[in-house]
Amino acid sequence: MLEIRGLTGGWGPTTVIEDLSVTVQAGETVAIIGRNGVGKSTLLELIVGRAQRRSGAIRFGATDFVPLRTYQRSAAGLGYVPQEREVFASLTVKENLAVAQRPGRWTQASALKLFPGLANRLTSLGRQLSGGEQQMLSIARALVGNPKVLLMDEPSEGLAPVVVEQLVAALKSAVGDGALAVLLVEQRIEVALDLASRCIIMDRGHVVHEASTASIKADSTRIGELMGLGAEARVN
Amino acid sequence: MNHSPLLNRHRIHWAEIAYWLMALAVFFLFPRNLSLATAIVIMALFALSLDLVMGYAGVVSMGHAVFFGIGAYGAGLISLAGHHEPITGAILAGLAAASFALMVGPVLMGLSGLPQIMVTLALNVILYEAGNKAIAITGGDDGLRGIKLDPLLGLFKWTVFGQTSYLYALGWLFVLFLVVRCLVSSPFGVSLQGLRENTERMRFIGTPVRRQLVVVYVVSGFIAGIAGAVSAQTVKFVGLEALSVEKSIDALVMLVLGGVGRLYGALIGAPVYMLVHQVASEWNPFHWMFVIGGLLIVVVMFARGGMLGVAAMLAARLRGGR
Amino acid sequence: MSALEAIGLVKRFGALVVTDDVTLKVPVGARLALIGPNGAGKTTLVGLLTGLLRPDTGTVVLNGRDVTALAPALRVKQGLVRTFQINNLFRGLTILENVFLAVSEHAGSSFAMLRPAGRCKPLVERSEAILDMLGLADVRHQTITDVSYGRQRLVEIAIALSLDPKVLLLDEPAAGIPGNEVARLLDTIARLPKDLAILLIEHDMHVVRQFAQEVMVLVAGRVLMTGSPQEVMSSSEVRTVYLGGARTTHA
Amino acid sequence: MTDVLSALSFIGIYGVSYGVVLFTISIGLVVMMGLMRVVNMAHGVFAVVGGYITVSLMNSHGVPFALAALIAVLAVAAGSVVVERIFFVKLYGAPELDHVLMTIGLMFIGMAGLNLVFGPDIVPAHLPEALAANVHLGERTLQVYRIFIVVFGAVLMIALWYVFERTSFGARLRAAVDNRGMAEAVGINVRRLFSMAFALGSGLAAVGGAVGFAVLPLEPAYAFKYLVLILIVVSMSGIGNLRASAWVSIALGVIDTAGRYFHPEIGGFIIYAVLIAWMVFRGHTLLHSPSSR
Repeated sequence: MLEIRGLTGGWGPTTVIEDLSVTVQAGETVAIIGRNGVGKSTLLELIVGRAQRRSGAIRFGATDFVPLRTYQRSAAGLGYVPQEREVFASLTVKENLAVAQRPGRWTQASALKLFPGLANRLTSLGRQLSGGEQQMLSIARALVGNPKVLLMDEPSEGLAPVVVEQLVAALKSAVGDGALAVLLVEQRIEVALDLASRCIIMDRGHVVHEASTASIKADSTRIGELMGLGAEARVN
Repeated sequence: MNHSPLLNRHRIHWAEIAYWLMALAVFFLFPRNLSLATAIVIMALFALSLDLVMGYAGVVSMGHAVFFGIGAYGAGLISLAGHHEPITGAILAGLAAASFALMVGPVLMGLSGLPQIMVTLALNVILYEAGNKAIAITGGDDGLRGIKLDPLLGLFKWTVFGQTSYLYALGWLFVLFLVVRCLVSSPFGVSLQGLRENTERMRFIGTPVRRQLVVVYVVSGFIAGIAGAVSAQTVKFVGLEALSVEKSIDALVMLVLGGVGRLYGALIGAPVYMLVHQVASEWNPFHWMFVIGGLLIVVVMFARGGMLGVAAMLAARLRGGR
Repeated sequence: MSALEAIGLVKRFGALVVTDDVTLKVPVGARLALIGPNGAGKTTLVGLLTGLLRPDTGTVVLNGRDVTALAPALRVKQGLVRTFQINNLFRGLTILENVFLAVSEHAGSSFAMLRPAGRCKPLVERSEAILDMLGLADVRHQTITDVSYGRQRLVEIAIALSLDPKVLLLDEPAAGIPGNEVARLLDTIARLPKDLAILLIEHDMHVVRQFAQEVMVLVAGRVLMTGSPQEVMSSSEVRTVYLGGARTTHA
Repeated sequence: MTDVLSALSFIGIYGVSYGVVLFTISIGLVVMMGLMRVVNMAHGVFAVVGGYITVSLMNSHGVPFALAALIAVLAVAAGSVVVERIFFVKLYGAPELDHVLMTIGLMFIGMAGLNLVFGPDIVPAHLPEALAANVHLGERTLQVYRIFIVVFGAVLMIALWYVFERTSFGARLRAAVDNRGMAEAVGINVRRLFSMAFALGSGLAAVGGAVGFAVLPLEPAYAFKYLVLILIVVSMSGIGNLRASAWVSIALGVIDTAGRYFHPEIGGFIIYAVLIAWMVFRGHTLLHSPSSR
């Protein structure tokens, strides 16, 4: 569904991602983990088209993404929940969803069912929401675009544990029927392992390890090493 | 490129000598056109003052005619008050313009970008309106007439064909050009370029940013004031156009046309602009606006460095063998 | 005597305690690294040390002088100099000119108007000496945009060195540099004068391991531990913090 | 007493109608600067061309005022898209000085072109009979036209409010002003939105020129003459702030009219003094202020 090969790029003159390759199959959830500053968010921004690609291929199904502009990538079926949420501050919750809406199974109503708290605040402006509410809105906004692949940058950040559980359940059901592939950046390893079937560990702009969730759970020592700590890591 | 241009500015290029020899040659080659030549020299001086703040310090002044106008009215009033010695008269008028720059500079230099563009423009409009209303001082639409001057240095009378005027103006241009050249080659000048490139970072290395900008703004105001004064002294008349926004824009266009931040941009842009103006205006003054408008658009779209920029690019290409 | 010392720094933003009783010592010639997960309060601590922020309580002592009340620019004059996370250079100027600007400002020559810059021998020579030290001499006449990003980071350090620091604060110097250039950068940092105290803020453990004699771990605004790189990396507490789970605060 | 009242209502009606025209012309630039960060010194050209087309359709072809204005507005909006595609695309993201220079160039060309086609003189304002009629207000007489403008302004503001706040075009526009990158990421074609906003903005300017030709008289130098006024409105309103620009325009209209009425000698300065004071104290917020409604 999403295929990245030999990707190099970053912000302006910087090189944050170097010669990186990743694929995400339809209906699959892949988690990218790694410590701060290894380029996880930049990788997502390169796929969205807001960071600058230097070389490498990004393919989306049969479509070559490289020549497409950001809005065209979105129209082709790419959803994005950025790290900073980036809700439209001077638009109401309803308008935030309306500008992103595209026909499909996710409607404003079904997306809001995931976040009942948000449904009560339809006429509030984006800037009036709390951090957690903004996060929910950002996720709902991505869903109503009815993407085929959803990129999420630390969606659990700032959400209460109960909401995280709900979100994880909802995402599982969306992915379960093969309708949505997810590429997830997550610092909370337990959330990542819960959602994803496959994990990719990044360091300094490279993929240093790639394995099924099960084998990662079994081999926590190696993960600690890969994340630059050089000893056993405790994973759940 | 095998050198750091900012640290080599003091080196004199052969083309510079050629330029000044040509300016002198005009005196002999076009004895009938010296009044136009004088006007060109004055505008070159004015555009040079703008280059100092805009090209080097990155300050966009849309109302530089304020200083030109103060200098012009200043010199006119000084003469009408009975002081007829031209050089001290011009210096006093220049100081008047510089004092005004010192007054408004601390505020204007605290702004940047669009607010700076608009406030300098608004200041120009206000001063023009004030000049228009203050008939007792400026003579309103009639302007200042009856400006008298002693012979230059007590030796040279002000001739009908403007020989003295031309050499007087050229002398000012040369002297002030040397001052500006010295200024921009100095550590102070390098520091100004740093401000143009990255004001924020200059703060981090400890530069008193605003003080530095005010200093250069005052110097620029002084030079623009001298240009205005010399204009008043050589034409023997000061009209409201000396204070007009059009005058500011004229200087801006000349500078952009010649090349911003290149010292000679002003000195080359002014003659080209004025000569084209002369030809086009005889045809129809409104058509002249087609020409300036077109030139501005061409420069922004295709030739950002102005004529000197294009010349430098061509030279680099020739040297590069392509 | 410590080159830089912070005693009991506390900083609150509203109800949130971002810096919670942090005490640190940077001795002369130290090579100290500061690490911590996102939201640990590294940026705030740097702000408190450099003077961008004022602590609610606590003191900052630079070379034996209390500088808690001094503005950033004055701390720079006293020898506390930082580099920036995101490149912030004079992009249209050559590398020599970039460094010259800082050298000239530091020498108090930025209002000198009469003498051509190129003839100010001491300033030019000092600029070139700094570029030599950082291995930038061969590219000194190239503009910033013409050299690699790794070398741009070195120019950043060169500018900091021009200000004659006693304490140098390097904020993620290796961020955004392609892998093959990191080694050269670390080499160069290793060769900086021995009497210069360096505080490195970094995410990358590989960089920390190569650079630091001592590592300080900041978590949720507090110092979790201080020790040799080996001690820190084998600590189970640190691992827990780095591999998620125990995120007591969020960014 | 009645003198004071009639003077006040005179200033009120004249000031507000002046403000309405100013608002109609400036609002387009407010939107363009908010969305595209384009400084357009030539904005007044759209207004004056709208006015010229309206007047010449009325005078020489006998087209009714409303229809003439409509044709003029559509023509200007269509033409402006061509101008945007050729010239303004080069400016997006370029330094402000480039914007200023290029658009001053465009303004000069516009002025020269109008002179070529319509001659250098001020166009006498011949209002349609219904608008030219007078009503009596105490001892003064007032043209119906002035009242028409005030009513028109109210209708226009409601219409604009509807477009910006209630339509999907408006929501997308505000989203793009808020965060251009994220707007693209949710699938909004911001570049096309730019062109549409440009056409809307210049069309509105043309409305101002067409409806306000008896408030701001048409002449080739129009764009230059009213440039500073337009820029004042834009800079004091903040980015993309519709409501603020309405209040600023009307306040300027009333202040200017009152100033000229009570102190004809210095009346013209008051506006500039206000601008300078504003810039000095608030100038740093310009172009950085978050959009609000």
